[in-house]
Amino acid sequence: MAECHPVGFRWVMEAKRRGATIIHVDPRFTRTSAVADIHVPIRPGSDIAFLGGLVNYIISNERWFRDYVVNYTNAAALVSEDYRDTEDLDGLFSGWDAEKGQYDPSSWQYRGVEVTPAAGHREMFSGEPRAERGAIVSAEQHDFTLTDPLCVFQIVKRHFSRYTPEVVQEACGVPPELFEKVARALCDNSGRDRTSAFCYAVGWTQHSVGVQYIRTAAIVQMLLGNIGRPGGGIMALRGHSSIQGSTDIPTLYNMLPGYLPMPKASYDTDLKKYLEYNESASGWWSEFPKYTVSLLKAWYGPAATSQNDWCYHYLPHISGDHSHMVTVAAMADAQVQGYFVMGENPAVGSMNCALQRKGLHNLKWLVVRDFAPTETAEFWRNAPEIVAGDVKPEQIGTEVFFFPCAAHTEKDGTFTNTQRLLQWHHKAVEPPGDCRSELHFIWHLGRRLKELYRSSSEQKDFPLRDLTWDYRSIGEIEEPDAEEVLAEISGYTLGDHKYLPGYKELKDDGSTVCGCWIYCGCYKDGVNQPARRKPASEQTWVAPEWGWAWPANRRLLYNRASADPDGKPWSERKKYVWWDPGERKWTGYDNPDFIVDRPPDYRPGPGAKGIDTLSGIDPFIMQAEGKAWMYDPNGLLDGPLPTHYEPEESVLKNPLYGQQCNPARMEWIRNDNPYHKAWGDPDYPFIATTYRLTEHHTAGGMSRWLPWLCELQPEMFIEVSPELAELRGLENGGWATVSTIRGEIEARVLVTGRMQPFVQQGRTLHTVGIPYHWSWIGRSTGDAANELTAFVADPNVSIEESKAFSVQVVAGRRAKKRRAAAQGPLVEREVSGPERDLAPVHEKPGGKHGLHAGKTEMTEES
Amino acid sequence: MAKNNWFLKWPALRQVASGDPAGLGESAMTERTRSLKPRTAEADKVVGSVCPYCGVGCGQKVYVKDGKILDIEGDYDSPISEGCLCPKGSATMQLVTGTHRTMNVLYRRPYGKKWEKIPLKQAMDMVADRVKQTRDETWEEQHEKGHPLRRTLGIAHLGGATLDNEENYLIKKLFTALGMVQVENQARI
Amino acid sequence: MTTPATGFFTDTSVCIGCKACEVACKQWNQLPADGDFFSGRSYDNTIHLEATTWRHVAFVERQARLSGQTTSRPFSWLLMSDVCKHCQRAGCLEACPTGAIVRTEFDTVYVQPDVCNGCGYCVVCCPFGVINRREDDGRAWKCTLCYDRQKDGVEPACAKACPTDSIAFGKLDDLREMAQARLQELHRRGVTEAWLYGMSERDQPGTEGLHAFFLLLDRPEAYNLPPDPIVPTKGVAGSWGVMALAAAGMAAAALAATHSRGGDRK
Amino acid sequence: MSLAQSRLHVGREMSPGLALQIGEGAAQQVKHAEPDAGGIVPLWRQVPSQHRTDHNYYDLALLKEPVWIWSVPAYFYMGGVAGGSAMLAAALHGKKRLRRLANWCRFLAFLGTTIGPVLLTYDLGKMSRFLNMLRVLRPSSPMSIGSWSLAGTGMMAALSLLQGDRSGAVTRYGTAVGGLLVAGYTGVLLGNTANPLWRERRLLLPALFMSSAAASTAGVLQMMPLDEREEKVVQRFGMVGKAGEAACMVAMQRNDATVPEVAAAAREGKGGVLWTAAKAALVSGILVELLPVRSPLKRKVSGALTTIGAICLRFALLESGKAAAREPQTTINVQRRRMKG
Repeated sequence: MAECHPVGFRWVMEAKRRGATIIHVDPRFTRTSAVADIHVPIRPGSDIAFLGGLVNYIISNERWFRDYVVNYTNAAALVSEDYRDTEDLDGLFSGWDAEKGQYDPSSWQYRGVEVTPAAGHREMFSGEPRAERGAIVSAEQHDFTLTDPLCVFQIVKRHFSRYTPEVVQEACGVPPELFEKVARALCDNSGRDRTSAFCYAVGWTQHSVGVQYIRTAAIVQMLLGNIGRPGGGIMALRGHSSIQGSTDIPTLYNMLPGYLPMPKASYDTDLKKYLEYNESASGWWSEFPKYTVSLLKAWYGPAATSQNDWCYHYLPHISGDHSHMVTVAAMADAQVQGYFVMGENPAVGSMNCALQRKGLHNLKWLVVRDFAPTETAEFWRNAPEIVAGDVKPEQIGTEVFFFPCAAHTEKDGTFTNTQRLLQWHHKAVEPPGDCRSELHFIWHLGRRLKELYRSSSEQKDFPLRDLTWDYRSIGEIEEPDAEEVLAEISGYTLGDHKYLPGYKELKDDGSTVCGCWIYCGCYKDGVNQPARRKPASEQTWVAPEWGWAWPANRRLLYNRASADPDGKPWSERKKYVWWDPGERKWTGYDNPDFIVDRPPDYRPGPGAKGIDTLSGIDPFIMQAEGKAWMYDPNGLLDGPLPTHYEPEESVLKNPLYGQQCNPARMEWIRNDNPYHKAWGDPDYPFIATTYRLTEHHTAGGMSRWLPWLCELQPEMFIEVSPELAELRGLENGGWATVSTIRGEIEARVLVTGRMQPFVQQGRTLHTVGIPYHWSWIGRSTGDAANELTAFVADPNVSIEESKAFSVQVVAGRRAKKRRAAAQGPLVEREVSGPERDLAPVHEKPGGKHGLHAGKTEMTEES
Repeated sequence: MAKNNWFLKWPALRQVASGDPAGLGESAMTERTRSLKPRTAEADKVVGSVCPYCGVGCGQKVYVKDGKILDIEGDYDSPISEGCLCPKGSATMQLVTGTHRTMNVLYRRPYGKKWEKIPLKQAMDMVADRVKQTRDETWEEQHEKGHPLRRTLGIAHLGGATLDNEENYLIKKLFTALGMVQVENQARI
Repeated sequence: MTTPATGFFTDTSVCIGCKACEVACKQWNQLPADGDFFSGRSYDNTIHLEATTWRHVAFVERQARLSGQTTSRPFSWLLMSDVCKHCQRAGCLEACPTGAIVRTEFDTVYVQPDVCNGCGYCVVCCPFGVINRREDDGRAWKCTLCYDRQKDGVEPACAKACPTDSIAFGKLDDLREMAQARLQELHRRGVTEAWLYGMSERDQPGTEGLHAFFLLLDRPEAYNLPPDPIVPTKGVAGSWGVMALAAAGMAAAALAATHSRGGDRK
Repeated sequence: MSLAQSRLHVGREMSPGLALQIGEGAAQQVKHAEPDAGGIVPLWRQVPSQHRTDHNYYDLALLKEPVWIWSVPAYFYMGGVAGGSAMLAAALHGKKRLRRLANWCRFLAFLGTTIGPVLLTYDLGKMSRFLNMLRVLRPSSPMSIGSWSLAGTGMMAALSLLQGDRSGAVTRYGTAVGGLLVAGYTGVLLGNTANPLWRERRLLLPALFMSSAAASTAGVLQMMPLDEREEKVVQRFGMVGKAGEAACMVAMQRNDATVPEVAAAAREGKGGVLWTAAKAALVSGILVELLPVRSPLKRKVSGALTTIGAICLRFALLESGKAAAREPQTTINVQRRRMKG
């Protein structure tokens, strides 16, 4: 955190000054470790075992927060009698469908009732529309003593019972004393009077079982009562200025703004079905239709009427996974003609650079927008395969447009930061030359396309024809007015054009317009709320008048949980939001994340619908039953509980199960994306992990050019322990070549005690640390770490696995003629070895472009 | 001090005049030193901004003079950063004013060996043409099973995490209207 | 000049080595990057304070634990942002023959770039190896303690940027109080190796105390700081004395040599 | 972009069209980046955390090396000659038979105080600002005192050259006192630094410079055509100087023995070679001088050796000073030992 979010770490150090214990769990000893109280080195790719160990410790030592767990989580819910755990099936949950290559989750359900998940794959179970799904709260079966062997609590307890300190040592390489010290510190600092927080970044997410990493932390925090309370939570430290915003207003294939799902071809064939599949009968998602209709009104304006289902049929439909790597694989197979890349550099930042470039080779046209031509824009010019002479520029038919972009100081707009806070940045100067904002580019592109299609009478062109696209044009360069766009995102009423104060005002009758329901109210009263800059010193520590946080300017989500079931703060010290019995409403330092006048003792009757199904002790209002899900009956493709699986390419056999890897992971079995052996590959015996440095930014487009940053970290390097250096004859400051079967790179070597070997299962395991900022363009250059990585991904969110894979490292520089596996494996060899999967999983059916995924059913309709 | 007597322009005489035998302090100062000011005092406008690097969202202040950037530094008022910036944030001025920035549209024709500069408007027209052509060529109205698709898989998009919400919104809005579904960004990269 | 003395207190126990201070300094002062050199010294690729680098972060990797820190094996990483010390008795200032280096109203030491003629004497007179002459520029440069900003009551750029407040700027008296309190707190928490470097004349008689002082966790030389620096002018009296004697000797020799026994008067 | 502009551009890389660059260091001109601090810092090949006994910071210099170029030791020599000559000229004042020698001395004093500032100016980073040397008078700075002395002595020397034996007492004694200052202040100047080699020798350096000034003066005069009387004067003056110089050098080496790091810095590298050369030239100069023959050749050889020795000595001091600054352990050990008391 000190490495990549130094200013965020300011508050960690402030906490430390006030006596907090800082625990840093990381394979490397980083700048965070340097000032932490405890540093726990952990083998890359084994965090679920570590966190699972914490779960086991908390439960077996009776350190969990009973009042919180019983009332605010689903611990008491009873689960289907058909449920079988990974403990019973050697690493698989019940319901594996060998033919489809995916889980059938019907055996994971709550007993007697099916609920819609607040996020994730809501379509998972949608064989038939079930409109009443989740409606009958009274049908839920509970055991509030938490003793029923099939209640969630007991299932969780059993599931993690084998995650003992000894197993943690065997899986993670963490000594039991150190583990117990962490566990004790965490438990001692949780409860009514105290809270602990988890912070993570892509070190947790970029795994083939990434989502479940976070889930495990969530279980720990639920058990300790650390969610929805000040000083608690699980903080995702996001790496880009608006990466949160680009998820909320998603430039993501599977979502529409505000986490509304993209219509799926085989299910969401019309608006009625779309709503049926996606709205929940209970909890906040019961408001789903209002958000959908307001969005369609925002986009298609007067053309959207109740008669034509608000132009729902204008929306394109997805028929599977269209995520980045899936698209690039299709691109490499010449299935994509055109590609827009804006402010991103996949030829450096994405997996398997050679395959990324192969994709670019096979495009008809490419548009790149950035400060200066990136490796993605110049792949045809001086990429490794061009320099090596394997490919000549005149063989590449891709037409490339490079557009210079405007900087954030040259345009108005909002970024959404990692805590969901929208902040407006004002234009300070005019963009120089032909530099323009993306807003300008996309608006003018849209205007041109509208013009091109103006006379078309084809159905397919109607969405474009009817698209609302009239924004005020400012100045000589005809910049669209960003504030007007923000106002549309925030929403207004159609009749009297009143800016909406919040999402509760949205209607499903076409009378409200809102581009993103969770952002509704950010232009409340016609005031640009994100532009508010009341000095922190002039307001409370919650600082509600600085910027604007979604939803409803709420700074802490699910904050009803900061009060006990009776609505009183858990303790004076951790007071945040509480029930005021006199006023009969929720109040506190923040905007209460609850129905403001719903008393703690409210219980829904049998006839309750929608939001009325939430009782006074249901703080997690987005969940169908208002409880935090310790166990996920629904929505995750790889199981209701987190389970330790090894990375695709590991150095160890899974110490817990016969199933080595996440059975549902996404794999691309392609000649240009070969994998190493599941474990113990003698040619690739070391663990590799990639990461960022403080001095650079992601793929380097915003840092590799800047002299002030380049001088601080001028060259690509790798980090190895003195032990590995000795083993491989590496010299500090010298050169090393790191290779996988997909590519090889050279780098300077830093030999450092900050890296250390792990002794596990009787073997000494070495890690190679690889920063990924560099490539061949810029003031500071070097080989790109992602030449090494492979296409392999978590099934739930299609995020790649770059934080743990296997490599070889040798002393010296690489051959002049640089090789990459875009055409096939770097080394021809027999690949046989241990299986990653148990027999039934092994039969996973293949799909398009080499994708083998445990979600074939959803991802590729055949 | 600094009596404006011309002969006191020589610091050695000032030393004598002000009885400062050591000559370490004010008598050795020049006019420039005496009238030194932070350059931000010369700014003709200061605008609030946000750091463009990571997701923490530190407040920045951009000082402008004569349409040029004078300084970019942290904003004390921000409850997030209280004036702090990390090294990347501190280098923002170099990022936005750097000579590395390209000011022209560059075009590489198919099988070409070099970049060519082309006018912005022409480039925009060309891109619009390409989009239309590809879209029309690769349009999928229906799945073979009869489900509606109404889309093109012929065009893809990547990028968004460094862009403004308003930009992402228009990207999603336009591209969805065009029937593009392969719209992605760094959020999963 | 009634302005209270100001300075820096750099608390290395909270430094995260992010180098924000280095960049903020270069940004504010618009100093050039002075070259891309992978040094092999942990994350320290700036190496030292220079005419072009007025803040420098040192990275000390040690095979020893820090008290109060739990690690799996004996190891710690000490990070420290170094800067011109603005000594109470400043070698550079006292040596500067042109009056380019002056003591400001904030009791800091400032090099006037419009005066300095690059004689290079300050370079050899700094007991910390801070100030240096930039050959292609010709003048000597060092940290100004953001004299320009201070003139308007603005905090220096490095202290402002520092995310963890490892660099504190303020009135010297306040800083000393703050440092004492911090030291006691750390000692209370068992970080017994913490100590204050150069805070007062008592700590560092050779310089009579630094206006940019430090809380360190190891011996000063581990951070490339001198253990007992002395301003050169302490002890110069002896040199002058010897010179006077030698001068007398030379005069005597000259007189003796020219004295002719035969008498040479006209 | 002009050269000057591009120098302001190096390492900042900000477009003048987009950024206003008026910060304090913006005027710092940079021709080229010095990635490895001008080549003196090698890539570090050891494991950073593997501790060496000396426990310093990656063997990096703790002090800055002197930035002075050849013209500074050359000036030290010229100043010495000027100072010695000025003193001798004053002593010779009014001695008729030695008038030629006195004029030689006056001329040398004038020459030294004229060339000296030129040499010093040549070393300045900003030559055009040489007059700033007289901006203030800083008693704390030997260089400031030296600059004023040099300027004053230069004027006196010029006057006395013009006036010859007619010059008044003020000029005469002024030249003498100024000459002594010019001859000796450089020793104080070196001693008054943070450089451990110079600082440890700070009580010997002024004596060394003073005596060497006498020797140097004599060395130059010896190389001129002299009559017997003049030769005697020069020889006596020179012998005292050379004896003093030799004594100081021996004392320095003995002093160094108590500070091994300083001794090492003095012994090794260019400085060590020059120091040895200086010793050899000095001793052989004395030996030649002591030869029981009298010939112009012997005198000239002795004078030349003395001159070479004096020049080598000054270069040796600069080079060894650089070596001492480069080695952090020198500074650290000297200070640690002092702290132990």
